[in-house]
Amino acid sequence: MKIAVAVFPGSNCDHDAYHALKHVVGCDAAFVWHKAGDLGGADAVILPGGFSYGDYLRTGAIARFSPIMARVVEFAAAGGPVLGICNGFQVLLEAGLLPGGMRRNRGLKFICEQVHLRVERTGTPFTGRARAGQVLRMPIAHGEGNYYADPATLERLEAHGRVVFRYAAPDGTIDERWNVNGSTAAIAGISNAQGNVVGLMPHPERACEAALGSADGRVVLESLVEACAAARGGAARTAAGGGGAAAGEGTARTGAA
Amino acid sequence: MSDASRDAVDREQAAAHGLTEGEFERIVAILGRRPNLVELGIFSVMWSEHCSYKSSRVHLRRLPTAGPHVLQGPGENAGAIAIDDELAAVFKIESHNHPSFIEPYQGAATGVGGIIRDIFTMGARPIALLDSLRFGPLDEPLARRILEGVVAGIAGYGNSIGVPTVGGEVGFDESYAGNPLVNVFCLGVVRRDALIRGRAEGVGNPVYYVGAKTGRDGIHGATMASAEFDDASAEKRPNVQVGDPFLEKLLLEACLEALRADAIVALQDMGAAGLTCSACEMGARGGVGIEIDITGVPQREAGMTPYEIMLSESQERMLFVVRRGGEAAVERIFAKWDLDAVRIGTVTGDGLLRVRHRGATVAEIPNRPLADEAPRYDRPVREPDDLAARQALDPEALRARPAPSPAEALLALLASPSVASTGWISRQYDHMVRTNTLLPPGQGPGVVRVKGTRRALAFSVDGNGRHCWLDPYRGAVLAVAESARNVACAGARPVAATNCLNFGNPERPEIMWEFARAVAGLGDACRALEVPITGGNVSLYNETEGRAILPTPVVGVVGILDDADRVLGGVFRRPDAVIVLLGAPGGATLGGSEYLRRIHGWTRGTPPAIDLAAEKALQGLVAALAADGRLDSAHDCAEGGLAVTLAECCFASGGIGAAITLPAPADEDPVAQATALFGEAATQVVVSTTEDDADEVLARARAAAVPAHVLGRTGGSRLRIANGGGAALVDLPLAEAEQAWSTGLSHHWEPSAA
Amino acid sequence: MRARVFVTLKPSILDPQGKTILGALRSLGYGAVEDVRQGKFFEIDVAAGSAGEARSLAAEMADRLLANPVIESYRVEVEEPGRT
Amino acid sequence: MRARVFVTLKPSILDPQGKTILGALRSLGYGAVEDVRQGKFFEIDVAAGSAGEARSLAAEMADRLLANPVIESYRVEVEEPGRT
Ligand SMILES: Nc1ncnc2c1ncn2[C@@H]1O[C@H](COP(=O)(O)OP(=O)(O)O)[C@@H](O)[C@H]1O
Ligand SMILES: [Mg+2]
Repeated sequence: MKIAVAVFPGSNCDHDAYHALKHVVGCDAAFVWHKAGDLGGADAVILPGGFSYGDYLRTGAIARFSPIMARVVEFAAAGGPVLGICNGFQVLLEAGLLPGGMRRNRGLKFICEQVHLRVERTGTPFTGRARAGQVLRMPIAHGEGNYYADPATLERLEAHGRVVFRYAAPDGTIDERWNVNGSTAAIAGISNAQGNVVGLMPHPERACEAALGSADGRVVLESLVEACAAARGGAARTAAGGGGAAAGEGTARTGAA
Repeated sequence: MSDASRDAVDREQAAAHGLTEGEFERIVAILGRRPNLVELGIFSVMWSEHCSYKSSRVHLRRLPTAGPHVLQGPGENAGAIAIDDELAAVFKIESHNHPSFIEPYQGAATGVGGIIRDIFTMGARPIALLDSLRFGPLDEPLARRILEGVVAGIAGYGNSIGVPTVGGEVGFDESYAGNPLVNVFCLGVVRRDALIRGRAEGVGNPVYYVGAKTGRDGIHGATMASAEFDDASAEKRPNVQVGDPFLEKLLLEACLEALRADAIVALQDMGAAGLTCSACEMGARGGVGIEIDITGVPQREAGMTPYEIMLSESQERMLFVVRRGGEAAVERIFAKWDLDAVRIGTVTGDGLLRVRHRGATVAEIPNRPLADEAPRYDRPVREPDDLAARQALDPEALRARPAPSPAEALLALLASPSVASTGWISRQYDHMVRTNTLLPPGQGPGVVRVKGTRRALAFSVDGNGRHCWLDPYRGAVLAVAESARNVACAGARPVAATNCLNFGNPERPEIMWEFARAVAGLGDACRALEVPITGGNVSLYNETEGRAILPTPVVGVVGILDDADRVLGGVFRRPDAVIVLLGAPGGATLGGSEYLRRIHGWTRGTPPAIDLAAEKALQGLVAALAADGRLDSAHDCAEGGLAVTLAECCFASGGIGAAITLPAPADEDPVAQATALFGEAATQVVVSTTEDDADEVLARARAAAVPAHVLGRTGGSRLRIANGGGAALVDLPLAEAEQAWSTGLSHHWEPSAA
Repeated sequence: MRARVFVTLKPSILDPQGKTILGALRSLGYGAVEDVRQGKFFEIDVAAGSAGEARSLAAEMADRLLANPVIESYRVEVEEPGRT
Repeated sequence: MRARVFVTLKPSILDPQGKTILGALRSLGYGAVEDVRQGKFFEIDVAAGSAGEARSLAAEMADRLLANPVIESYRVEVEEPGRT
């Protein structure tokens, strides 16, 4: 089983994701260059954190036109698991694979610190091993993680259980004081309708070893490994998975080059 | 006769470039003719204080630079030490003080970009940054604006390029109001056999220009007015450079990839003095010539003259000497990263820096003399007349002043921006990217693990301008000791150091005296503590309106932990632990202390005396105890003395309080009490250890001849400090103390938080 | 020819930058300020045969890249040569 | 009344954002684009008795806060009520 880590110009958590997958979780990982023509037969794709194209213009706005993104869109449409972390989440929003957009953090400052997340949805390939309501400690490190969804989109997300993580107090309480960056409904991570594409601002890959302050992020990566193994087990299911409509927010944007 | 001999300049133009009569004559002697304007520009930047160290070299020579760990001492882009048989750590500190005053965000950002380039030009991957900052008092809006911009600039560049800022320090004094200090330390890791130096070799090897395009950035203002230029270039230009961290990230990856492909003989970044400096220094180090044709230099602006191209300080550019046959590899790798890589020249055997432009030779200068025969000045020194007055501290005068109670004084000190939590700053820095950071900022020195080994590196930057103003020799010694002690407190063995010397105008004998004394102290301390200097930076002329900053040498010591799992923080870890003071309990003084400054507004007295042999023994003991897993925490005693140290050990511990009894005998005298609580001493560390290990810790201290004194226990939710007689001098709820500390800095921006 | 694309957050979306600047202006004593919104603009020099062509090119670039329709709206202006 | 303050980097100052956007537009096939510079603008609703007053208030705010005079220059426009 192999998990691809995309590398865009300006990605800088690519090595961290690779390290966590390969040396902590113990699965096979491979970098995929943004100009590559395919995903190298990977079972899952991670779009890592960083500052793709310097985050000039808007976060993730330029990276989503990278050739590899056309492959990621196809892969997602076929039901393949795609995880966007931080800048990777922003790329997924810009690409229209996930709904909503990002604003500057409330307070306008970059924030790097440990936060607590409540797991709101367990059914995805990234939360299969988590308990509903479980509180995970993970760092954030971003200047533009203030998630925005308009009321109709928010309703859709909530109604279909597509909010995957919310910023919470250490005991799991949700209230504005713990909404670290001002996100709509304290949203830290969401999924697409099918659940195979997930984006989140916090960094599970930085929280895989106790020596770094938390090992709670392992649950995300280990869930992924388990999901990939299960998919391999029932290989026949893979093609059916996404029903070919994974980009279907109606917002998938024109012309991924 | 070459075309370069045409259009010779005169003495007046030389003077306008800041060259003295003597320097001009020396140039004429080196060339055997008068220089032309381009050559004059080249000499003026190479012989500037910034590039040639003409005022400081005679003193810097006295620094110890060799030691068992040192792989590369001063003279290259950065120093290097051995981590183990395979890996090296490359590190250096640099200042960007003046640009950060003019434009705080961009000044600080480009400073970060510059020091990161110094590290990867040695072939190393940068893995950590520290910043050492000084500003004016924060009640001034200008100081707040500068601090905010500087911090945002460091964050903007460091976060984006993906190098974590894992620690640093910040201090405040009126003298920095018009001249902030922005010193940034960077450390990288490289395989020892892949260390590369900026030494051009191999006649016929091609020379490449890589990275950003050249614009008219940073070309010296004084020379801009020269009639030689067209109107467009003579227009008054802001002397500000804008950094592009995205481009530098690409440059970093492309350089490391090209180095792995073994296509590069030498490389150097274009920092101060740009293309001129990099070409000349690489040629001089290798004893060869370099011929470049600058017609092909990628340019951002139209109509740039050779003078401007040679002197531009545009950021994010490098010069490579490529191994013949490696051209295709370099070009392919740079194309992959969407970067310019243009062949602009060749290594020659004639020892000349020859610059051609549109078919003409516009400069022709022997490399060696240009780089190495810069003038050196042994500038006059004079002890300041008021030194005795600075050092006078009359206890009677102090006793006569109204003073707050010990608890009030402690709260005031904890809320002092120089002592208070720097969380408001470090939260803006990505301190975790690369997943190596073992200590969060604020809990001790920076500590990063070295992936693929069991080891970790610890490093700290420290300096105290107040101490140095009162006694520059002792102040510098204390800075080295403190930095090494911080590293030891994380459980590391200090092995080497770098330094950044921030001073005023060296042409003033009093300033030069401060400089000379500080460098002497630095040298002696580094020798005694066995942390040789592998490089550094000198920043002079830090003055506004004739008033110099406090002399501020900043020292960065690097240490090695053999077992990364044994890293130690400065915060208590459990209740009922035994708190022990290691190091001589006497020796604390209010001279130069934060207490005097904060409570009485005084910078007076003599800073604490220090015995370097005792310091070395203490550091060795702490590192050894940590390595054996005998300690829970270790915290160095510095600004604010024992009381502040104890409070800091409790903060961020999740609410573990402490109760201690001061080692000093009971004394009703308020000055004696203040000295016992807030007096500062060198060579002291507060450790905590379990009941089970306490005896072993005390026995090991005895064996190492390090005084050890059991102060008390952790636990409860209060901070209680009693005098020798058992009476409480301070008894505060920990939460109240922590509130004062955690908002002392941030409330200047977030009043609601106060 | 020079086209300018002005991009703003949609009016219904809270603009954290504008709000912070509003606060800063008020605390500088500008009590008369009622609201501030921050936007960005792009000056695009483009080889185009006509102002109309420049405009439609700029609009296309805005649709595809310069603005994010989920949260932003934009407006295009063309500066006709000789008319400035 | 609404004032707009347009802030741009001074001409000779490097604009990394504009440069990167230029590259992105080119690789999207917009070969006709020659240069891009990015700026920002502020829409300020201000209670002012006249357009002139609004303009001078906006200019003052630009000087003091909205623009960084070291590297940026700015331009003020006032939209007169009833004229838009
Ligand atoms: N205070 C110092 N102590 C030791 N070495 C120094 C000091 N200051 C400068 N150096 C050394 O002088 C050389 C030139 O430094 P510098 O001019 O700062 O380099 P750069 O070109 O990166 O600006 C470097 O090798 C540096 O380590
Ligand atoms: Mg250098």
